[in-house]
Formats: sequence, C-alpha cells, structure tokens
Amino acid sequence: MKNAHTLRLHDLSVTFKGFEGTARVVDHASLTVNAGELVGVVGETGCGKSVLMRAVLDLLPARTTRIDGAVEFDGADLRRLSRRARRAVILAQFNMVFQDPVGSLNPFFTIGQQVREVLAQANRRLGRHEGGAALDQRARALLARVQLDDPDRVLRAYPFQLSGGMNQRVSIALALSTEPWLIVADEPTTALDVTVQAEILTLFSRLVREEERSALLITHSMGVVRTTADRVLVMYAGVVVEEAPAADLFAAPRHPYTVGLLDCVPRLTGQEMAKGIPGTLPNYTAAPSGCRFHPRCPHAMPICVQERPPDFTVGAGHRVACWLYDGTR
Amino acid sequence: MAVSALPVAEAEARSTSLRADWRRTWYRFRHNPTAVIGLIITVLVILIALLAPVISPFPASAGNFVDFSHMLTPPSWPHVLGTDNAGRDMLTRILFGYRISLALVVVVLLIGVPLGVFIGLVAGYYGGWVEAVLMRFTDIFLSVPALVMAMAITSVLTPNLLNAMIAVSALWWTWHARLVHGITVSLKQEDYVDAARLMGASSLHIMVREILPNAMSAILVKITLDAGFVILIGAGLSYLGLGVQPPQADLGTMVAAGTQDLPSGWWETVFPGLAISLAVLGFNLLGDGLRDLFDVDV
Amino acid sequence: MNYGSFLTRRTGQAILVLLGLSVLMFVLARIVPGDPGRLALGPTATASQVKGLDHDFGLDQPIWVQYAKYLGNATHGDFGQALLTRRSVERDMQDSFPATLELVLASTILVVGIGVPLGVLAALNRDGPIDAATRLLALVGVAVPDFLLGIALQLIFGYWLGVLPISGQLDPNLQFSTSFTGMVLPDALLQRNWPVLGSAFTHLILPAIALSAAGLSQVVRLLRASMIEVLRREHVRAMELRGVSRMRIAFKYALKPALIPALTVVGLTFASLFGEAFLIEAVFSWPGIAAYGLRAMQEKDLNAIVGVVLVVGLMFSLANLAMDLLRGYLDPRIRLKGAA
Amino acid sequence: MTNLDQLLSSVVAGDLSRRDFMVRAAALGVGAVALSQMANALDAHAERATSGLNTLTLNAVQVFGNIDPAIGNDYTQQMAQINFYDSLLGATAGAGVKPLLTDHFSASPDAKVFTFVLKKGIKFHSGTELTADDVVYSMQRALTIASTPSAVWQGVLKPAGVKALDRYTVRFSLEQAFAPFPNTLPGLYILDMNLVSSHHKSGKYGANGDYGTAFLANNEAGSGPYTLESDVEGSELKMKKFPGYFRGCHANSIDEVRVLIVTADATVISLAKTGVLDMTSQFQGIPAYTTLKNLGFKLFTAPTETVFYLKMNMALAPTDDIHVRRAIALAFDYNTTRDKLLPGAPVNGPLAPIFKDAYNSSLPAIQQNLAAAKAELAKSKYAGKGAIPLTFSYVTGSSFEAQIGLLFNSVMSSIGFKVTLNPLPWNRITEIAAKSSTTPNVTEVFYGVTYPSPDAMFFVQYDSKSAGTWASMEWFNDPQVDSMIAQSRVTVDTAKRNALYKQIQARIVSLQPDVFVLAQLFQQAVRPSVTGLQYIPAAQYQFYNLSKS
Repeated sequence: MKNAHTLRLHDLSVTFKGFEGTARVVDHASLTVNAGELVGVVGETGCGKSVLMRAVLDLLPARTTRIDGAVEFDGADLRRLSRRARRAVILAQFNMVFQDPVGSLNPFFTIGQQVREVLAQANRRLGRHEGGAALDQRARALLARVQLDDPDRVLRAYPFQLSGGMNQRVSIALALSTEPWLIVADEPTTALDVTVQAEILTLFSRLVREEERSALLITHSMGVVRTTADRVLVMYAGVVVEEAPAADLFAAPRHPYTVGLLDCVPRLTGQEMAKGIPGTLPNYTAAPSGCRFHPRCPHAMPICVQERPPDFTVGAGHRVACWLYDGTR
Repeated sequence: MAVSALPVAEAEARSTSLRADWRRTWYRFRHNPTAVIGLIITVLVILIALLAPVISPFPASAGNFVDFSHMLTPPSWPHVLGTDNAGRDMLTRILFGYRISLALVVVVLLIGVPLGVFIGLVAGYYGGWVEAVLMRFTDIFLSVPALVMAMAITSVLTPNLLNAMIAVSALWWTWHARLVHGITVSLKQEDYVDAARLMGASSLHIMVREILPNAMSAILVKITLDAGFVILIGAGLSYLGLGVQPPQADLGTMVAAGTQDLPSGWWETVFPGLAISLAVLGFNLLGDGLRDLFDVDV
Repeated sequence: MNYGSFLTRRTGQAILVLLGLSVLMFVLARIVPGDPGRLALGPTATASQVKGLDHDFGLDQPIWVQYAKYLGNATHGDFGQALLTRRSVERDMQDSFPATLELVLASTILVVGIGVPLGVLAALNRDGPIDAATRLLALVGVAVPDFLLGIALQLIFGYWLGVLPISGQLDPNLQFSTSFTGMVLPDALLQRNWPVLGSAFTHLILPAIALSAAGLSQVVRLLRASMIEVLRREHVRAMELRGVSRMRIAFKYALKPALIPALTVVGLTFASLFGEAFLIEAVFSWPGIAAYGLRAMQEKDLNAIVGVVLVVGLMFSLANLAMDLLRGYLDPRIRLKGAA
Repeated sequence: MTNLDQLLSSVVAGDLSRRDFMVRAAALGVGAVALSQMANALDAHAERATSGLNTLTLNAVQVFGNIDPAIGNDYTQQMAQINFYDSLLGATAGAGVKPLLTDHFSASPDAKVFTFVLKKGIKFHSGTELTADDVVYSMQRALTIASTPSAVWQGVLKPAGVKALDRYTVRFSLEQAFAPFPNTLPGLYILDMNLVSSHHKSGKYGANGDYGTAFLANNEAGSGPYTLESDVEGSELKMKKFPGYFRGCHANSIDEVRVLIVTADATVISLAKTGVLDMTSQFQGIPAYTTLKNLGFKLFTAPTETVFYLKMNMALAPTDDIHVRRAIALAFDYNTTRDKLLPGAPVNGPLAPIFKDAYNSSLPAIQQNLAAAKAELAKSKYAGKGAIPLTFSYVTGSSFEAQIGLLFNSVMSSIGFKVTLNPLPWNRITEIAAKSSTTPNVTEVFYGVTYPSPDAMFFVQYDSKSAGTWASMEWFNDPQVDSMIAQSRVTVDTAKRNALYKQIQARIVSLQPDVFVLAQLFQQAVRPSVTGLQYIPAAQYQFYNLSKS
C-alpha cells in the first residue's frame, strides 16, 4: 500500500463558548482511520459529526472553540504541533468534500480560475514549476478523473451555471488535486437531487478505492454508509455511541439509538413507514446527565441517568456505549 | 377554527419569544462595552443639556453679557476653556450649546420619523402605483447629499434654527420611509399578516398592530444613529452660516465664529468641536450597540 | 431580465429622479418671497430697471413656462445667468467644477486605497490590535465633524508645524492654466510642470484627508463586516483547505464577493463627498463648485443654487448608477443571468 | 532718470556686466559705502527685474467676474475699470472731481445742460483717437443696458440727450435739473466705440445687437494707464502699463500689476513671507495686519467717506419715537467699538469729514452718556411699561458685526430694552428693507458713495423718494430735508450747494435717524517700497498713482 498512514482521534472533545453558556458538542470521541479504509460517521443533523471533522481539519474558529484530546497522525499528536506545522500536515495529507457543492465554490470566479489556483498552490508546495498550458492540461485531466465530459466548458463556467452534481464532481476533483491520503466527505450528497446522489456516491467510493485513499464519510443517512463504508461510527449528541464493521452494524445493531436510526430508513420492500425515534436532540448547554440518549431511550435504566456508559466490546471491532451491554450486570 | 386560533397562538409565541429576546438582549448589552459607554455618554449629554443653567460656571455668558476687555482669554482659571471674542465663558456656552443640538434632534425626529414610518408603511403595504409614486418621490430627496439638500432649503427660506429644523425634517422622513418600506414588504408575506387579513382586520390595523411592532427595533436603532447624524448636519449648517444664528449658544456656530480667530484663539474652535464629537460619538456607540443587540440592518 | 434591460431600467430611474429633483429645486427657488432683480441691481436702481431685469430673466412669466424653458435650456447645459456674478451659471460651474472633482477623486482614492486594505486586514485580524486600531479610526471618522478635522489639520500642519499649505489649490505665486482634464494635478503631470505638480499635491493633502475621513471609516466598517461574513463562507474554508494562503484568499477570492456589496457604499461615499465638499471647501478656501454653491446659497443666487444642486444630484445619480452597473458587471450572477 | 538709474537699468537689461558697473559707478564718483549699499540695491533690483518689469503684486478677496463698465462696479470690477479706462472727470481725494479727459466743461444755470470739451490726441489702447463719439456711445450704451452703474442717470438722462457737437465736444441735456451731474461722471468709463462695435453680436439691443456685452465681459476697450494682459478667472488678473498713455508715466511707475484672488489671511501672510506680495486688499483681518507689520510691511490707513450707521426704522415702534432713538444713540458704546472692534474715525453726523468742503464741523461730537440716555428714554411714550422690545439686524458671517450686535444687546438691555439679535445674509437684508413693516428697528449698515458728491450720501439715504432700499432703512421722511436736497440738485454754484449740504446734515442730526458710529478706516498693508498711496472715494486702486522702488 502506497500510503500506509493512520489517523487516530483519542478522547476528542469540542466545546463552544456562547452567550448562553458553554456547549460540549463533541464529547470524548475516539476514532481510527487506517490506510485504505472508508469509514462512515452517521448521526442526525446536529449530532456533532461535522464539528468532529472540522476539529480534525482545523477549520473551527479558534476564538470560541476549545478542543481537548488528541488527534494522532501516525502516532504524532497534531494538536501539539504549531499551527503552521499542523496546517502543513493537514494540507499534505487531508482534504475535504463539502456538503454544499455551490457554496463551497466561489461564485465570483470560474471553475477554471479556482481549479488552476488550487493546482498552482499544490505545484508550489511540491516545488513543481509549470507554465499555464501545463496547468490547463492538468486541470482538464483532473476534471476528466471525476468523469466530467466537457472539461473545457466546465472550466469556463461559473459555479451557478453548472448543475449541483457537476459542481460536486468539481469539488471532488479539487479535493483530489492535493493528492491527499484522507478525504473527508461531509454529507456530499445531501444537497443533490436524489437521482444524482447515487452517481456521486459511486464515483466517490470508486475513486477512493481505485486510488487507494482513505476516506471519512459523514452522513445522516444509514442508506449511504451501508453501500459504501467499511466501518461505521454512530454518533448521538456529540458522543460516539456505536462502532462496527458496516456489515455487522446493519446485521446486528446494538445501541437503541442505532436501532432507531435504522428504523428511520424507509424500506422499499416493507409496507410500514419508519417508526422513528420520539423526541429531539438535547440542548448542548444543558446536556442530559449520564448517557446523553437516556431521555429518548425506550430502555433507559436508573444508571443511564447517573453515569456515562463506557464502550463495551460486543464483537470483533464492534463496540457500543450502552449500559445494556454491561457484562458485569 | 384553525384559522381563528392561529393569530392568538402566534401572538403568544411572539410575546414569549419577545420576553426571552429582551433577557438575552440585556445580557448582551451588559457585555457590550461600547454600547455601555455609548449609553453613559448619551445620558451625560442629555443631563448636561437639561441642567446647563445649574451647572454652568458663568450662566450670564449664555445671555446678554459681553466683556470685550476679556475677549479671547486662553484656557485658565476661572475660564477653564477660555473665553470667546466677546469675552464670554466658553465652557458655559458649550454646556448651553447641547440644548440646541438636542432640540434640533428632538424636533427633527418628532417630525421626520412618524412621517417617514407612515409613508414607508403605506408604500410597502399597498404596493403598486402607491408604492411607485411614494418611493420615487423619496428617491428624489435622496438624490442629493442630505447636507446639500438641507443647505439649499434653508438658504432659500431664511437661515435660522427654525428653518434648519424644517429643512432637516423635510429630508429625514425619507430614510425612515425607506427602512420601514423594506421591512413592510418583507413582513406582509408572513403568515400571521395573512391570517389577520383573512380574519377581516382592517389595513390600518394590520399596519399598526401587526407590521409596525416588528419594525420597532429597527426604527429604534435608526433613531439612535440618526441623533448623531442630525447633530452633525445641524453643526455643518451652522458652521456654514446657514443654520442656527448667534447669539444663541450653538456648537456649530461657535466653531464657525472661532475660525476667525485662528490660530491664536484655537480654543474657541476646538472645544465646541470636540463637544459635538462627544455627543455624536455617544449616539453612534449606543446605536451600534443596539444594532448588534437587535441584530437589525438599518 | 438580462443585463441590458437591467441597465436600461436603472438609467431610466436615474433620469426620472433627476427630473423630479429639477422640479423640486425649481419650485423651491421660485416660490420664495423676495426680489432677485432688486437684489442684483442694488439700492440705487429704479423700478423700471428692476422690471427690465425681471423681464430679461423671464421672472415675469408663469412658473410652468419658466420651468419648461429652464428644463429645455438645462438639457444643453444652460442653467441661466447667475444674478450676482452676471455670468452664465454654466460657465461659473465649468470653472469651478474641476477643482471639486479633483478633491473628490483624491479623497475617493484615499477612501478606497486605504479603506479596502484596512477593512480586509481588520477582518483577518479580528479582535486583534489592527482591528482595534481600525475600529478606533472608524469611530473618529464618524464622530468628528469633517470641518473640525479640517480645522484641526490646519492648526497642526499649517499653523503650528508649518509644513503644509492650508488654503487654496495652488501656490498663488505659480501660474498655471489647466489644459486637458481641467484639474490641476493631472494637467501638471501631463504638462510635466513639476513645481506646479508639487504645489498642487501639497495643497491637496490636508483637504483630501479631511474630506475622506468620514467615507473612509464607513468603507472600513462595511468592508470589515462584509469580509468577516465572506470569510465565514464555505468556499473560503474549502480554498484554505486546498492550500491557498489566507492572505491570497482574503485579497483575491474573498475580496471580490466582499467588495461587491461594498461598491454601493463606495458609490454613495463618492457621491456624498460632493456634499461634504461644501464644508471642506469652506474650511480650505478650495476654489470648487461647492464653494461657489455655498456663496450662491449665502447670497440666495437662485439660478446658481439650482444649477449647483442639479450638478451635485447628477454626480450623485451617476456615481450610484455607475456603481450599480459595475456591480452588475462584476457579479457574474447578475451579468450572466440578470438577477439583480 | 538719474545717471544711477540708467546704470542700474543697463545692468538689468544685460548691457553691462556687474564688474563693469562697479567700475563705472566708481567713475561717477560714488563713495565706497554708497557703493556697497548700491550693490545690495542692485541685487534687489535684479531680482525683481528677472522679467525686466517693475511688478506690483496685490491680492483681492473676490473674483473679477464681468468687467464690462456698463454691467457692474463693485470692488474688483471697479479696480479693473479704473485702470483700463478713463472718464471725463476724475475723482479727488477730497471727494470732489477734477478734469481728466476734458480740458474744461460748462453747466447751464438751470443745471440741465452740461457741455464738455475733450483733450485732443488721446489714444485708446487700439491706437484710435478718443473723440466725442466715443463718449456718446459709452453713455448711450450704459443707459440702454440699464444695469447698476447707470442707476444714477436713469430718469435724469435719456440716450437722445447725449450729443456730440463736434469731434471734441459733448453735450448732455438732462430731463431734469441735476447740479451734481459732473460728480457722477467719474463713473462713466469711455469705451473705444470702433473696437466694441466690431464685436457686436446678435442680441437684444436692436441695431446694436448685444452692444458688445459678450466681448467686454472679459476684455477691455479703454484708453487708461493699463491694459489687460491676462485674466485667469478665479485666480489671477494681470495688467500691463499702456505705453501710449496720455498722461505719460513717472519714475518707478508700475509696469505690471498682478492681482491674485486670495481671501484667506493665512495665504496672504505666506505670500508676503515669500516676498511675492507687495500690497494686500483692504479686507484682511486685524491679526493679519499685525503679522504683516512684523514682516516689515507698513500699514496704510486713511479715513474714508463710508460711514458705519445703525439705521433706526422711524416708521416702526418703538424707534418711531425720537426719544427712543436719541436714547439709543446716547447709550451706544462708541469707544469700545472703535478701540476693540472696528477701527474708524469719529463722526458727528451722516457725512464723513473727508468731504472737506461740505462737512459741517459745527455739529457737536457724539459720546456715550448712559445717564442722559436713561433720561431721554424716560421721556418717550414707551417708557414705564417694562422692557421695550427692539429688533437688531446685521450681516451674517462678519465677526465684528456680530460683536457690535452683542455689544449693542448688552448695553441696551441695561437701560431698559429687550433686544432680539437677528443676523441675516446680506440679500435677506435687501429684501426686508423693501417694506417699513419688515425693516428691523435697528440695522448695521455701511454706506459709501458711488460718485464723489455728498448728494450720493443724502439722496439715496434720506430723500423720501429713495425709500425701500437697504441704504434707506431709516424710512426717513422729512419734507424739509427733501426740499433741501431738491434745491441742492438745482444749485450749480458749488459754494452755495455746500452750504445747503451743511444745513441738511444739521437737520438730519436733529432727527437722529441713525446712530452715527464712525467713518470707516481704509487699511492696507504695503511694502515700504510702494509709495503714492492715497484714498480717493469711489476711485480706489488707481495703480497709475503708485510707485515702487
């Protein structure tokens, strides 16, 4: 394998300070991405999954955010590096596909201007010297990689002149332009028409697999991770409640929240509609004590209110943070 | 049933959210140092204006008193800010000067704001040709810088405090008309306005009871910011001899009168000028603070 | 709607507003009590002399006839005769306009040239020392009346330090006739007249600073706010993550979207400088159209007042129109789709 | 020219090297000390003569505008006209007239026909000879254009009444008797008819088209001591000596005049510092004059015919009561005004002492007397009913007028008046002067002559026919004064006329229509090298009279 790196988040917490008080939106989350692995992170909107990724990529506003815990890349804690050094690692190894394909492209510049800018910067970092023609060639090749048929037209166009799907292909291309080891995709298909969602997802996972990259796919859709991810983490209210190989998770979900989420996926085969989970995400400034899920949990026990559940291992690579699986009880 | 219940529920929801808003607002106000400083300065200026006859060291200097044997005394005890070219105490005249500045602000806003709000509401609510006519008319007044328009109007009438007030008021409604027009246009699409209309509420009722309250915070912020701007325009007019006339103790007039004695009699110009700046600063800080608090765009 | 019809509609609106302004000013100038003929001729004039002058100026005709004539003449630049200088208002304004334009352009350059980078830096350095200094500057610009700032600059640099001239446009000892632009500084450059260039430059410094302060603080505040807003956008994060430096993003990729809404304010600032010029030209004895207009207003020279206000209104409308069109041109979403 | 002057000139002209000069100067027998002084003088001479000309630079505080003599005659217009043109008679320092273009003139006993005989051989700048036809043309043109300068002739003279009897004789036949007519003639500037009529464009004056108004607005067509060299509107006007001037030229006369349009005192001072300015306008501030004195300028001051009046509206309560008017005049603080606020010479009535033959010196001097003022006020019908309201107006933007207003307010409120100060722009004052009901109780007004005759002071201010202008804000209406003025206008004999003028002054003073504050002082800062300054009413800035060494 050409890129044998590992990313490991260890007990990562993110706290926002606002006038209403402080809110811990990611609470002691741990996560590992191995080389060549496509890891899915699933949870409702607002569960902290995007914040987790932004913490890793150093995209959170420093003024109002506190990050605790470690972000280890090949064993070195990125959080302890200087901002400059951390940024160098992030630029070299990671990249991201954003949720809103139009919003993540600058509306005032053509695709070509933006692609060339990014490529030129990459060249500079790599000490490559290329003229305009070579850069154009590279830009066209990049777009071809994401199966955009008429690269010249796309390069001339402004983002608003392209469809959402095309924009997202451009985004993926831009994410690939730095040849990252890890691509973080934050809800890459949410803003797209249902018809193109599958195409983009297929393209994304194919590119990751073919080019032997690693990926973190953040989504609120169980359906999305089921088909693409090797391993899946389920988050609720800032907490990783369950982690398992994709097949295991869908075959045997353990955490009551995971079970509820799976019920939310409309089954094309079944007659009944999704049951769903009653209630809404809690207020982070006054997060529930103990297990953050307990107010909505159908199986809540007294201990769930009092104490935060540790991770219980329930199978190979399968852990769950729920008192139901406390072997000692 | 559902329809008739809706406005009540809406109103309740709005009033509770309004109360919560006020709590949040006060919290944020206390933690916004510039807004607090602005409030302090503003209150100070208003108090000075009210109490000028009591706190002035030489109240006679605001009246008929002249003393040409002590004209242009530099700042020194007992004339801490010096005397002017008729031997009158500068500090006293500055303290009294705030009275005229604030009187201008009050009159202009009392005339300009209700008029502008009314025109903005009507234009925004009725739309169509009413809107077109009213808003184009507004544009005409805004097609020339406010100062120039005020100068043109006062000069054609006769320059004095009253006409300056008339001229500035004649402009000021336009800003509020635009502001309220914009708010009205966006609010009249809201469900609760539709609901009130379906219930048969009169247009006047909808404008005054449904739309206006939602525009109040923006109007309040605008008024606060206006106060500073009106003081500046009034001072500019007076400086050019087109506004308040002596012997009234007006800050802009004092600056203008003082320029004839520059550079030796610098205090005659600089101190009234700084007094203007202080008042404008106070209103601006307060206005900015309120704008952040209410999160409105004016 | 495409860009062409956007352009047409906007121009139509501007013309309509200017027409309205001309009616407003004309009515205002004609309804006032007073006897302009008597005023111009002085105390020794006979009643028939006054009548004759009123007739010459058409003051004895119904007001709508006067307006129609006035408008007809005004469209080809004839604003009538100034009662006091006894010259055509047009020529008076032609003589004085370039000086004001020169001052206003210089101030605009200061406003944009300093305001834009400062606003960007303040946004990048949010809550840092540059930001704090910028905010302080902006407050001073808003709160200190520009005429006071002008007087303070005169006191400090003119009277006390004695390093810069404080009145006029040129050292009166120098002789210079403008040629191409009518403005001293550019014409001196074109004619390679270095002493005049130097003198014009030093004369321009203080009034331009005093005139630009308020606009500068406006632009800085606005640009800071819109830059902060843009810097929060996803495409900025995306670009940062793709290796483009923060400075390069700020001054290129974020500046354009931040600047486009600010253009309206730049236009308004440019236009309002023509208003503030009335104060600054008075302070610095600058021989511009504002000083001319001020004299007309103080002397109630109605033709001149109306002429000057219309010219200022025209500049105001042109500036706003130009900025709208420029914004439409710079924003590809408007240019290519016409969505205003 | 002296030998020394010749020497200096040839050095300047480049005929002689400086060393040659020294040698020749020594040969002329000039001593060593004088030689070194001369070397300095030479440097100065060389410096100013880089252009080879004796240049006088002064500032004016307003633009020249239209310099057509038939259009306007304000301060700068007059400055241009009096140097570009000549008139039949010139004004004298004693506020009278003397022959200029004429050798002699005669008046008919009924004061209706005036005949002037011109000097021969006088040349316009164009080279054409000045003849009676030019005089006729100039007067007819002024009467037809009927603007400010012709106001005094309107109703007195019709265009047809002006005739050239022969090449050098002009006759004015007036519609009515007007003995002071010759005194108005310094204001009739004689135009070069051929030159002007060659510039007639189409216009509203029938056969005369535009009467050359477009041309004369920015050009001159005169015979005067100076010609127009250049006029950069708004910044500078240059005049050049006319070599063919009929009165010739004197030693050290001014070759070239530069008038810079500069208002600000600060700029005037900096120009003086850099050595550019030789002479200021008469409108600089008192501190500027002080500064200029320290820079080595001398102050030229002269009392003028212009009197500073507080005009009291005799048709409006309470100033309709003579006791109120006398009380105000007695209470006013003349000394503070003259010492601190506005320099001037004391006057005893409506006429300034400069009219040396017509001035009535027997009238008592005026002084402040608060006790007498109170006593006088007690006699009035308004006394004893609380503070008496008075409105007081002056021109905005003038520092000393505001100060005088404040002083007036302060004094008058101490003796029982309640004063409302009402500063107004000048044009507004001219408007409210049109009606007695809108004219304030008291207004600060300067009034000087437009032609050098007491008639100009009396008729415009005190004749009931002149009511309704800013110059007659007293609404003075006295049949006795009216008849004396009328009589003076038909009295050809100068001595008799002056006697009448003295009676008029006494009568006016007895009615106390004004507070006669002071006769204005004319003030200019000038370099000591400039000599020949003289104040001539209605004819200031005759550069012909000046010298610069």
